[in-house]
Amino acid sequence: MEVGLNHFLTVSVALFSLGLYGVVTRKNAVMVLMGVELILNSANINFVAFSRFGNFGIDGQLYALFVIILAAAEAAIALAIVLNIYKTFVNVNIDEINNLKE
Amino acid sequence: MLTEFGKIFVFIILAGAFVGIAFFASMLIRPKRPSHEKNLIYECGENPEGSPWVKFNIRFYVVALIFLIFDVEIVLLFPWALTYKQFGLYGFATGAIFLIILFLGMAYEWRKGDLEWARPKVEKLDLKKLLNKKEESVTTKTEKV
Amino acid sequence: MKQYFKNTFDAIWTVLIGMKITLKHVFVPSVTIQYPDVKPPMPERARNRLYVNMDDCIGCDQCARACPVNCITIETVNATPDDSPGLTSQGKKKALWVTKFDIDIAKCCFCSLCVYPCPTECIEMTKVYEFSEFDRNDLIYNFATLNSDEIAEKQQKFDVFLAEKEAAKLAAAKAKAEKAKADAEAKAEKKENDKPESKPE
Amino acid sequence: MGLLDQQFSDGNIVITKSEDLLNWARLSSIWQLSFGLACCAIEMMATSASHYDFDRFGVIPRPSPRQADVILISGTVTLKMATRIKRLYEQMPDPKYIISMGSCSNCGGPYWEHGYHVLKGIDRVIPVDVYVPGCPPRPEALLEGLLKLQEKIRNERLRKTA
Amino acid sequence: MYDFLINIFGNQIVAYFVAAAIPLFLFILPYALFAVLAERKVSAHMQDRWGPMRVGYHGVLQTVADILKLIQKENIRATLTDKVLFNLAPYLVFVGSFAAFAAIPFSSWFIGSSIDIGLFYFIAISSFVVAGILMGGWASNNKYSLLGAMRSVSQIISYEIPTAIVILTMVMITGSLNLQTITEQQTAYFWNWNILGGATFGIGKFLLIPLMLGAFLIIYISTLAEVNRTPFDIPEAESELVSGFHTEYSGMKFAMFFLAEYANMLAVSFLIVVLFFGGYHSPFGYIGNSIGVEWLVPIEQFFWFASKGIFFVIVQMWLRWTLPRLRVDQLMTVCWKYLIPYSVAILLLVGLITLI
Amino acid sequence: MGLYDIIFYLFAIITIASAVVVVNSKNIVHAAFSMLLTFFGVSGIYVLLGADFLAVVQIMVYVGGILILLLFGVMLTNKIVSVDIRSGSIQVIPAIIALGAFAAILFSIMTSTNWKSESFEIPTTTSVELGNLLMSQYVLIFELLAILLLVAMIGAASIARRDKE
Amino acid sequence: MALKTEEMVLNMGPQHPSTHGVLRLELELEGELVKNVIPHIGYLHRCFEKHCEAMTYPQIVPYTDRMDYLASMSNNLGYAIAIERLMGIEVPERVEYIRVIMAELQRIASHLVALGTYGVDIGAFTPFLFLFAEREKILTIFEETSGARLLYNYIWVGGLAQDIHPDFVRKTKEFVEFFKPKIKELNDLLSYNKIFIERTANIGILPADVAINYGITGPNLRASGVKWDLRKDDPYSIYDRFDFDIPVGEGLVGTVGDSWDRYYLKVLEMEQSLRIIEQAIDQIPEGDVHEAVPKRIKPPKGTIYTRVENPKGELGYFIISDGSLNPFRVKVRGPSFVNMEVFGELCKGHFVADIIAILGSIDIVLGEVDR
Ligand code: SF4
Ligand code: SF4
Ligand code: SF4
Repeated sequence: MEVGLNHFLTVSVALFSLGLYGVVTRKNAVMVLMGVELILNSANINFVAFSRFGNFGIDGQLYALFVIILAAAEAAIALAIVLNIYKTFVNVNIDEINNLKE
Repeated sequence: MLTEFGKIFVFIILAGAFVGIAFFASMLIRPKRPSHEKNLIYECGENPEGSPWVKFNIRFYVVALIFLIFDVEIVLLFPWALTYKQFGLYGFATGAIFLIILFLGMAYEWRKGDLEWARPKVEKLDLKKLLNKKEESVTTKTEKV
Repeated sequence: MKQYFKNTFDAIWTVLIGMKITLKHVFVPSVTIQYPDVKPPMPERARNRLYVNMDDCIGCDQCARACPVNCITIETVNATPDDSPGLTSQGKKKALWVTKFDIDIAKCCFCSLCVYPCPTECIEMTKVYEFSEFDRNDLIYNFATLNSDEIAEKQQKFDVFLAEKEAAKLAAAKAKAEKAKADAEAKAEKKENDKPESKPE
Repeated sequence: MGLLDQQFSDGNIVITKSEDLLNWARLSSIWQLSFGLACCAIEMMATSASHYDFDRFGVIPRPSPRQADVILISGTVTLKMATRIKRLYEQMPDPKYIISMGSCSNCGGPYWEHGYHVLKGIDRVIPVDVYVPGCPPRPEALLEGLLKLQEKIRNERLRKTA
Repeated sequence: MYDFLINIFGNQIVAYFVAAAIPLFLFILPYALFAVLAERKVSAHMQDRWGPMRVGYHGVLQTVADILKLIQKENIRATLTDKVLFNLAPYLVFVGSFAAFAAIPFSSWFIGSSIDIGLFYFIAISSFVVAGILMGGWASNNKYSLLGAMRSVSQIISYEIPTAIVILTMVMITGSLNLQTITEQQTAYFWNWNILGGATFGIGKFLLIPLMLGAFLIIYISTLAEVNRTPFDIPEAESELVSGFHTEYSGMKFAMFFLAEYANMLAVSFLIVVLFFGGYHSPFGYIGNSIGVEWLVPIEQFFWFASKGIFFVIVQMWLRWTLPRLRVDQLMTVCWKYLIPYSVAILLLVGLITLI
Repeated sequence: MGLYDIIFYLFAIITIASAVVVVNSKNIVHAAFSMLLTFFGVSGIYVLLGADFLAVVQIMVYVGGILILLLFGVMLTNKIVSVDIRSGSIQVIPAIIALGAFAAILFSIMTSTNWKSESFEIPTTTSVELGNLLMSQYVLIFELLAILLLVAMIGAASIARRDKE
Repeated sequence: MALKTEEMVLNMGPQHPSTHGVLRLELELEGELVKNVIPHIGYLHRCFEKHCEAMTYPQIVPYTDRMDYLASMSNNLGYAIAIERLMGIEVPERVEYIRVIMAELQRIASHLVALGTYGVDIGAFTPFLFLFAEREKILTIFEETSGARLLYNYIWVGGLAQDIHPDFVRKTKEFVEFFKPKIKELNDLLSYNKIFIERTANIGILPADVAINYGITGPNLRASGVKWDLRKDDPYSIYDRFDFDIPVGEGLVGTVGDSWDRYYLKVLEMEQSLRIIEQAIDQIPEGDVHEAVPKRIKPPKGTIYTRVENPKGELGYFIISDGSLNPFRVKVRGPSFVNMEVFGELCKGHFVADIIAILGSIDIVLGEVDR
């Protein structure tokens, strides 16, 4: 089968599910972040694939670029928060951080 | 016909292969005489104390963080740098504003001292403190000729 | 702000000065001594490996006593009068056979303290510095000229000589004793006074 | 199992040639563990300095034992230090060599008699290849020791010696 | 060049592999051998010594012997290291530094890959080196290694910013990201080089010259830091961290780091040559053109390119043997407080000038 | 199967296999490093999709930036040598089931939809095109992104710094 | 700052490129910051003092060489003076002059090593080799006269081992002329280098009062601004005849008493030593150097403490004689050992890299610390 849109979408779906799986199951906050990155990547593959096969010009790529930039900003903020959580609780396992006050 | 990226990929594969072959050649020749001491971590001949895998200076983190933001900024500026000439002064202004906004951030960090490596003021050695710590007092009088 | 630009300038300027100096040194002829091909001349007082001129050594043990690290071992056997070791170059008469003269160069600290007291100037520090070895025991230098047979011979000779001497002494003593005995008969009371005299101090 | 771990019972020309080549490489590029102990270390430094220039022989100091080929024991080895030296030596990758420089590491030197805290010769702890006598050995003497070591490496054989 | 090789080998893929192998085996490796020797010779002569003398004539075979010896050395992997990552790190570092050469135009005849975003690619590929260093340092489970790797990484990423900003400036002038295009713009004689304001004449050219000089200094300093050379060799600072992130590596693995380091030095020098010094162009025109021997030109170009690149490598060595090294915090200060503001100022000025 | 297809499968496999390692690895540092491969694979896929600029951005931002940041984060927050690094998972079985179902649904939707798929020639110099777009249509977003980044930088740095006491 | 960063214990040494021998530093780190430094010494304990009890007086001289092996002559000198005072020996003029010249040359040689290795610590390798090449010149002079390159055993009780070599005066003069421009070159290459200044200025500041109370002596004390030099303040030998200055730290680029001052003071001291040599070399009287050497050294019962200004500080010998051929007790006040004491305090709050800068500027020799 000639590699076409569907193939790329399949990869994207797989990546998305794996990312979601990571987000849901991992205890460590940093690992959760990694899951999020995977999800964002899968979304980007979609953007680019549609831009390639969908005849809307390359706006799709630009969106992907924006997503990457947002991902970077998100990673920075999120990791800063994780660090703060760690500072407070000396732990980054999200299931154990249930005491939001303090 | 490979695309230009294909050629790069060939480079990458080749480099990997080269390293692999070199390791393999070395494996054929080199001796293997492990011993307990040899397999210890090197630490100037002493017993390693504790693991290095401990938490690290947050400075490294802040540097990486600021870098990430700038990195992203540069990524955005590349397309701009390629095309701003077509838009004349307007094009230049867009980029310049972008840069200046980001520089505000940097100025802020500068002011806040985030660009400094963590360096608390080194206390000047104070004789009194040192003396108190040491209980027995030492006479400070010296004969200067 | 002024400081800021001054720092920049200083940094670049001093770096350039440094670079100028190193560049200058590229053209300065190098000072390296191409060692194995060119051997540097040793100063005349160089203190390296010890050498003992056994012809001159009288076995007086002065050097061994002066040595701070005790790396000289000297054993001697007295020479018998008929079998003299000969003269030193300065014409001193030797009285001892040096049966063992070992210098453990591995221990030596090249202080040359052993050189000064030697009465015949036969122990000296030479200019030889290339004497690395694969085996530590090769660094123990044996200067004694006698081989083991000769040593045994000399020892035996001396023993014999000693024995003869002893015998002679004994004989002399006997003769003396006999004479004394004869005398003793005459002066029996004086006998007690002899004993403490013969005791060595 | 590497080539250098093997012992060939009879040498053919290939083995002879390759062992010559390998020996040549090893003897031409002796990297030294930068490490000094006492007074001899100063002479060792003088040897690497411009006047004698260790670099001519391909000797460069490496700070990490993992990348060193030769350990130059330059100075008095005390009992406290001996265990550390042993470990450093162990942590060097094979093939590795030792030069014992100076009286102290040869046998305790001036301290052999009364030095209650001095090891009487580094060869009691690790196997020494070349002993360089002197206190301290002149730089030339050290270089000569190095040449001796090179000679020793040149004569290393993969073949079993008959 | 690719056409030529395809003709010879008849198969594209084989031809490409051969094309990639040419710089690796015919240039990078011999260069690395030469550079290590040159480093020792340069340092020696600056210090009134001779450097390697006894292995071959004036020590020419010294590095060959070094490599042959490193092949024989045992590979030690301490029990506490992280096996997978420890073994993977040299690959990553070497691949990262070698792949950078793919985008570099060695001569008009030989370019690994003339991708349109060559400059950008050049910055990006060094991320692999960064990851490799961090990997190696972490996997070693050694304090010096980890500290060295951390320092190294934060240093490299910090100095990537001034580098990138200067590159951005050059992109603004040249209007292209393709290294070959940039080279071709600076064709013919040396007054067309970017360091002298580029090929277009006019008032802009003269206004640009001081700025270009500044930009060149900035990128030279920051690439120096990116390849961990003195005065920025803190990650390997012998006097503190033994030998930085490769403290635990022995034998061939160490050799790979070593090779990668020297390859990196060349890569950044090439980048500077392409950006500022006319790439492979000769400063005075070509003999081949004037005597009408067409095939001589690419060879001449390669000669010029290589010699310009190696010249900058030698300047790097020169600096190394002259300067003391900075401290970590000063390193960051230099980058964030000096280089970046200066480079941004240059960028803005250049933007204005190019609009004239 | 052409070369294009082979390379696509290669990258797809690299991406997905390493992503599996990322979410399953017990060792958090291993997970982080295998993300490097994931990013590399995704970047390869971008190249196959004709987005060369994006591919390089992917390497530069993800590998050179986010990954390093993540690793620093890991090294700062985890006692790596202790058991902590073996970061555990929770509710594995239900998650697998739910996500399996979810993926299946997505997949079926994807295959059943008749995408208007007409591949058109992507301009080779995407970066110039992107620049033009940024300058014209999306110029506001461009500036907004600057502000976003500013906020992110200040925010993150001040959050990370909040420990002076 | 930040996160309760775990403390990391980092070993530096005993095998480490920059601990100047076999010193082991145990650093308690917090990130890159040093919380505490625990120096472990004793890796080079060679039992000098115990040895002396088993040696005769002249036999001790070679062992004093091996304490501060960078300054053998000065060590010899201190010991010789101690025994001479104990026995009441007057040494001939010629001997005194030669001793002073030797001691000052030795001071230059020792400072050269200190400055050179300091450069290496900071990362500049080239000055080290330049300085070693210059030191080699001094060694040649020494070697010609005494026969040894490093451990001379030259200054004996009551005299010298040998008279000076006939070439000595000429060579020394040549060296003085040769060396003057080299100091300037060193300054340009290293001392005034911006990077070097940044690395060392304001690092490890040692205030004068602290220095005095810790018993710091030598260049380290003077760098803190205290004008204290035994050559002027408690003159021994014939130092009172020469005209020279005692440089003190001025905080030219930072604060008084920082590492740069300690470094630069050594440069200045070399200049002063050159001055002394220049004055002394022309005045060497004729005479016999063995004149006053006693045949048998057997000091009377008694104790003596003498101190001399070594390149590294005040070297004191406390000798108890019981009237026999061997001393009853020899106690040495090694300047390195005492200077080392303040090191831990100096390091607190600095970076790892600064530790090296401080250690190098204090300039210790392990042979003397451990003895
Ligand atoms: S030179 Fe010194 S150590 Fe050597 S044998 Fe003579 S006295 Fe003993
Ligand atoms: S002092 Fe001289 S003569 Fe006496 S034993 Fe020693 S070498 Fe021989
Ligand atoms: S052999 Fe001599 S010079 Fe070498 S360390 Fe021992 S005492 Fe010092």
